[in-house]
Amino acid sequence: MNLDMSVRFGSLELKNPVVTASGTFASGREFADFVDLQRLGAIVTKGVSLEPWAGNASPRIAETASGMLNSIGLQNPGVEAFIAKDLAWLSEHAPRLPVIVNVSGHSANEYASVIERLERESSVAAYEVNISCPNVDAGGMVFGTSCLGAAEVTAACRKLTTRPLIVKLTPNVTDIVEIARSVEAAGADGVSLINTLLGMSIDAATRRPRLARVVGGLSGPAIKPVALRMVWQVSSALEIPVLGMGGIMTGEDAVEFLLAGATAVAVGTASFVDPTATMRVIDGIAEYCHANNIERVSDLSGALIES
Amino acid sequence: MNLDMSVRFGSLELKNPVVTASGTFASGREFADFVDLQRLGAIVTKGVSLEPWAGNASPRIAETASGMLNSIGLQNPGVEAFIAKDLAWLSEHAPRLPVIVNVSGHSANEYASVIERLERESSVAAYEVNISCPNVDAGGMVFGTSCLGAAEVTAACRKLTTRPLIVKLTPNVTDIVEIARSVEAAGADGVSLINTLLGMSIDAATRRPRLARVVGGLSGPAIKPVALRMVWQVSSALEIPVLGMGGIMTGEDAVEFLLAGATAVAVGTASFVDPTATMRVIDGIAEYCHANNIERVSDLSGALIES
Amino acid sequence: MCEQADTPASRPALERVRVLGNERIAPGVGILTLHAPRCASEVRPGQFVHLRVAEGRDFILRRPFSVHRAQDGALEILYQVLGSGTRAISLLEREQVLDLVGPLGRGWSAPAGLAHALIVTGGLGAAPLGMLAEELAAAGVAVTVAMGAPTQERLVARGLYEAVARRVVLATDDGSAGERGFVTAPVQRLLAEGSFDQMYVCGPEVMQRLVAGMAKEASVPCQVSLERLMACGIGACLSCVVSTRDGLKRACVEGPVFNAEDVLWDSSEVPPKH
Amino acid sequence: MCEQADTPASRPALERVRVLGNERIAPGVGILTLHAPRCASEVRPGQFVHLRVAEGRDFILRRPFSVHRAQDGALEILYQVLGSGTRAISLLEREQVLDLVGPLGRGWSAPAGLAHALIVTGGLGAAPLGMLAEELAAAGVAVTVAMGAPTQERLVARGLYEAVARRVVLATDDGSAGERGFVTAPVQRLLAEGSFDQMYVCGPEVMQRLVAGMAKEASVPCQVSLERLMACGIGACLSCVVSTRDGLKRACVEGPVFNAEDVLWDSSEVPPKH
Ligand SMILES: Cc1cc2nc3c(=O)[nH]c(=O)nc-3n(C[C@H](O)[C@H](O)[C@H](O)COP(=O)(O)OP(=O)(O)OC[C@H]3O[C@@H](n4cnc5c(N)ncnc54)[C@H](O)[C@@H]3O)c2cc1C
Ligand SMILES: Cc1cc2nc3c(=O)[nH]c(=O)nc-3n(C[C@H](O)[C@H](O)[C@H](O)COP(=O)(O)OP(=O)(O)OC[C@H]3O[C@@H](n4cnc5c(N)ncnc54)[C@H](O)[C@@H]3O)c2cc1C
Ligand SMILES: Cc1cc2nc3c(=O)[nH]c(=O)nc-3n(C[C@H](O)[C@H](O)[C@H](O)COP(=O)(O)O)c2cc1C
Ligand SMILES: Cc1cc2nc3c(=O)[nH]c(=O)nc-3n(C[C@H](O)[C@H](O)[C@H](O)COP(=O)(O)O)c2cc1C
Ligand code: FES
Ligand code: FES
Repeated sequence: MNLDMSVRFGSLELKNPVVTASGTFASGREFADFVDLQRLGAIVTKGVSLEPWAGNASPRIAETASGMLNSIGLQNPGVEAFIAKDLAWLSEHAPRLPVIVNVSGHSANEYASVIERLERESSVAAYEVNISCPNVDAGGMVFGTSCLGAAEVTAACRKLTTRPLIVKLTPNVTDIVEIARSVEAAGADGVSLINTLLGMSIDAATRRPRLARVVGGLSGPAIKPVALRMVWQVSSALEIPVLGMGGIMTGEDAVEFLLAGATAVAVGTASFVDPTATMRVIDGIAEYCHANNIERVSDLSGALIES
Repeated sequence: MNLDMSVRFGSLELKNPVVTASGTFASGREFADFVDLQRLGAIVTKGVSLEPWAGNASPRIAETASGMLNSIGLQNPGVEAFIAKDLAWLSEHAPRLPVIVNVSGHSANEYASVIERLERESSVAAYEVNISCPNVDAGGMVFGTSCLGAAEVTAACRKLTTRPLIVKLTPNVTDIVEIARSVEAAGADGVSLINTLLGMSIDAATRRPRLARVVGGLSGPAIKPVALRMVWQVSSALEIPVLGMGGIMTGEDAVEFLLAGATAVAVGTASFVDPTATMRVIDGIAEYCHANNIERVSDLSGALIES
Repeated sequence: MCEQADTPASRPALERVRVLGNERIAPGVGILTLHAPRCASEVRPGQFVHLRVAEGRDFILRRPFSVHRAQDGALEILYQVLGSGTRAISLLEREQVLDLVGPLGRGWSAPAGLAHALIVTGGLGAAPLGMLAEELAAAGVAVTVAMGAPTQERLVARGLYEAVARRVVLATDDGSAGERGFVTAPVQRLLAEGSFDQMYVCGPEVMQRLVAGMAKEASVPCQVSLERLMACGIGACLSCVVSTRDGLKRACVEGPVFNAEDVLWDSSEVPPKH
Repeated sequence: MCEQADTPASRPALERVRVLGNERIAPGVGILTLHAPRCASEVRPGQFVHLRVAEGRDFILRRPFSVHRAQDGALEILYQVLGSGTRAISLLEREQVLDLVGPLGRGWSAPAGLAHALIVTGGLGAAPLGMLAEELAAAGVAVTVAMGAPTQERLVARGLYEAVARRVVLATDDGSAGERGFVTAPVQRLLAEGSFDQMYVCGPEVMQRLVAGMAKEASVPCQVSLERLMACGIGACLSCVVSTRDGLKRACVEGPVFNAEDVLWDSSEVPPKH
């Protein structure tokens, strides 16, 4: 049987549905010793802002039950350095790998300015607009928790590009469908679900929070049930495709997200445990398809039997 | 050193801060073979409604990474049967154990009617009003996700009783502090945090949801970071005490909740893994206090060092 | 004899147990033998234990297993590898220590004056009936057994039944032992021929339902043992409910053994298949 | 010699490794020996490995450990039991298989013409300096070592240093070996007496900072090895940053070894204490 792994995420053609989760894969270079980057469906870069951001104080991570907290705070060298170093490196070393740039900002204008600058770069395939980072004070999650804020950022970015615009949503909301609908209405071509859950960890021995910033974002297998639920809710309600993520460690996890309605999936925290995780997930999806006589991976999307 | 384990939860005197999480301990009888019920700070009963509720279809549970989903749906025999069987049994077998009755309803009126009926029973120490169950269609979480709804139920119950009224909140909201403030303003004597996170599990092999009702409530260690964060946020903002819960498996976990600001803690899912979990948690808190020269457990509440 | 099973004399306890042996007896099927003196001395046929497969966080829930046999302080559990928990069980080695809660649930019961019992097993359904067959035979009850399985080698515990039963009838899906097909066909014939006072059935739920239907037609009282997903195993969480004529019953305390005629098969749900 | 450490010739890899030995050498301290042929042949002094302590879900994150020694395909890791991961490591048995990512990071570097090096260790800080001391000595560099620890038995790897160093000076908090007090006192004296071309320091961050200050006063170039919480270990997650004069640097790739004068001690954070 010939297995067709390709998926269409809106107008984006991906050779398989597996991409990297922003912030967990840098811009690929660090993983080049472990994975064949060009086997990825796409790379989603770490968050890029207009100016350099210093991120938060240390400690920035903490381990939790089947998960981890991070409060990196979107440390990044700014869009110019990103283009000069990361984008250039990717163009040279993985020319056939679609690059989805994850975009951060403190205001709708800042998001828009990053995109404006990236529009001049031919090697960008799409944008993922992060309105959901729990680790920065202004911007970040603030936009993602209100329909108005979410729509405002989306619309500002939409004006500037015809490239696929994916908006990354936060799970820390009462009604994820409502937020997703508002970014769809504002012109998004897809949504990414989920960013991290806001959490906290305490060291009883020292009586201190484990993170310098006290709270941080929870990722990993612990959050998979919440992620699957939101992917299912949103993909049932929206027309635009969903990029699903949250705790994907294996091919089977990825299949669950596809069944729930995701068109493609992102692997995040798993790459820390196992730097080859993205490859294992791709292989695992293929194995599942072979074992279950599925000829096109895209047939899995939304194929949950609910009766 | 003499260790004082007692805590005051509002006007409620508890001999120690460890209570059972509603729905995980029935009304105590089932655990009598494993624990000395009277060693508990209090028992929080399973949810009780005015009429009998049948609950949801099976399967009702699924295991997840460091957690579990449930969609029991508040199956219970109604308040009359609860009084005749459970409350009577408790009065006979654990007469010195404070009984906190967890109350459910489809409408503010129904909640109020349950309390009205229970006011005639002298063995009830307090109420925990569950406006946060994700597993019922009307009522339940619907009230807990809006300030108005939450305040409405709280006020309706408040009118009928001078007993301590604890309102149990759902974590599935954008702003937990806002909801907590509204129930405080409506007369609550305390809040319980957190009920389960709304989640979903899929069996890739059968392509079906693992729960008959598709979605259910996530509990266990997986959710501890979210629970700690909410306890910290709410206890920092409110005057009334917080009953903290979510993934407590050990005494150290319990201490973390106290440090975050909880006045007392509830043990839930842990009792399924280990029916003696509540006793282990009590002992573990005492050990922690001895090792750290703490003479009064109540001194731990909110003693997180944040500098 | 096992009348007492009706009202279990023993109370469940949390018991640390040690692995005495773990043998593969068929593809994906093994026998785990545990040193569990308290439980072994208290358990009644048809009761189960709730096993903690491993410490740590890999398994939040225990796994329920019927006791296949119990003697001299040892419990035998017949298990089939289905998912992560049973895979971990298959890797347990001698001397490893784990814990269980048990004995749990309501087991099989024998009516006064029972003379001839028909035991029907399907696949791993042979597990919870082993102790019963031995006890009935020891008490002088005539036991006939009908066993079904996909293949000859999956007719687990066949030796035990052949040792104690007056007659053992076999059926396999592939005809590799006994007649080809489901166990329901020989059961139908046995019911037509014999005169049984009581039937005991365990296996896939659909098989139990069909056999229960035959029992009803033949007016033979019938007990079945139902599997449900279980969190607590002790009656507190309501995850394991079975629909009966008297409303919802908890399989972990009011079951797993039920009188077949009480079960509302239509609305009861099977655990997810693999 | 170890100039190459500056620009590691080797690339990291994911390697399945086997436990060759696991010995307790002091209270709460052990040596884990791993069969890790690839990493052992590539690793340079001061580099580390990122160890997966156990499969399953108990540990989402790997644990970073310096390589203490490497020879004949075997890696030695000197570890102190602090939390759940190191406790699990202390229970590893011969023949168990786990995996690591390594070798990682930038190790110690030796300036051209290095004649006399001063190595300063505090507690487990003795671990990452073992290979260095051996290589320096083998290359004919004179090595002086100042070791500090709470007690005599916590002066781990003392034998190694005594075997290769020209001189070893000891300090313990309780005076059970060498002089009583912190290692900073003998270091101060050594700096006053001797003429060192290079200092290498590892131990608690506060000790490293103090010793780095002394090095600066004495105008001796000084390298330190810093610990940070690490998720990926390969430069991707930015969890391990160190504040330096050139901005934030990742301890896992631009460290763990830094030139002391580049480190902005005031703003760098120590991992949570136990
Ligand atoms: C009263 C009772 C007695 C049983 N006796 C036996 C026996 O003697 N031999 C035997 O091989 N099996 C028996 N089972 C079934 C056994 O419990 C499951 O096969 C086992 O729990 C599967 O665990 P897993 O981790 O391998 O599967 P997974 O699918 O990974 O488990 C996930 C979750 O589903 C539950 N689960 C999955 N399948 C079942 C099932 N069929 N029944 C109940 N829970 C399930 C697990 O306990 C766990 O909570 C019995 C079940 C019950 C309720
Ligand atoms: C580059 C490097 C080299 C190291 N070399 C050694 C060595 O040779 N010998 C040795 O005994 N220890 C060494 N450590 C420290 C070692 O990594 C920690 O002691 C260990 O990770 C603690 O794990 P745990 O699970 O026991 O502690 P827990 O506190 O349960 O761990 C929780 C989390 O915190 C992290 N963590 C806790 N303490 C530290 C720490 N001091 N440094 C980094 N992460 C920490 C863990 O990795 C884990 O992610 C080194 C650390 C680094 C960064
Ligand atoms: C260390 C770390 C850094 C992250 N940085 C970003 C980021 O820069 N932008 C973003 O949109 N999401 C970021 N995320 C969120 C992930 O992309 C992903 O949404 C989340 O971790 C859930 O997936 P996982 O459970 O597979 O990790 C980060 C996550 C982690 C763990
Ligand atoms: C099986 C099950 C049933 C529950 N039933 C109730 C209930 O009836 N009323 C209620 O307020 N909370 C109910 N809960 C929520 C718990 O009381 C608790 O808030 C939650 O499980 C988090 O704590 P834990 O992680 O310690 O289990 C239930 C939880 C579980 C797992
Ligand atoms: S398993 Fe909890 S009630 Fe039966
Ligand atoms: S540990 Fe990830 S960048 Fe250093």
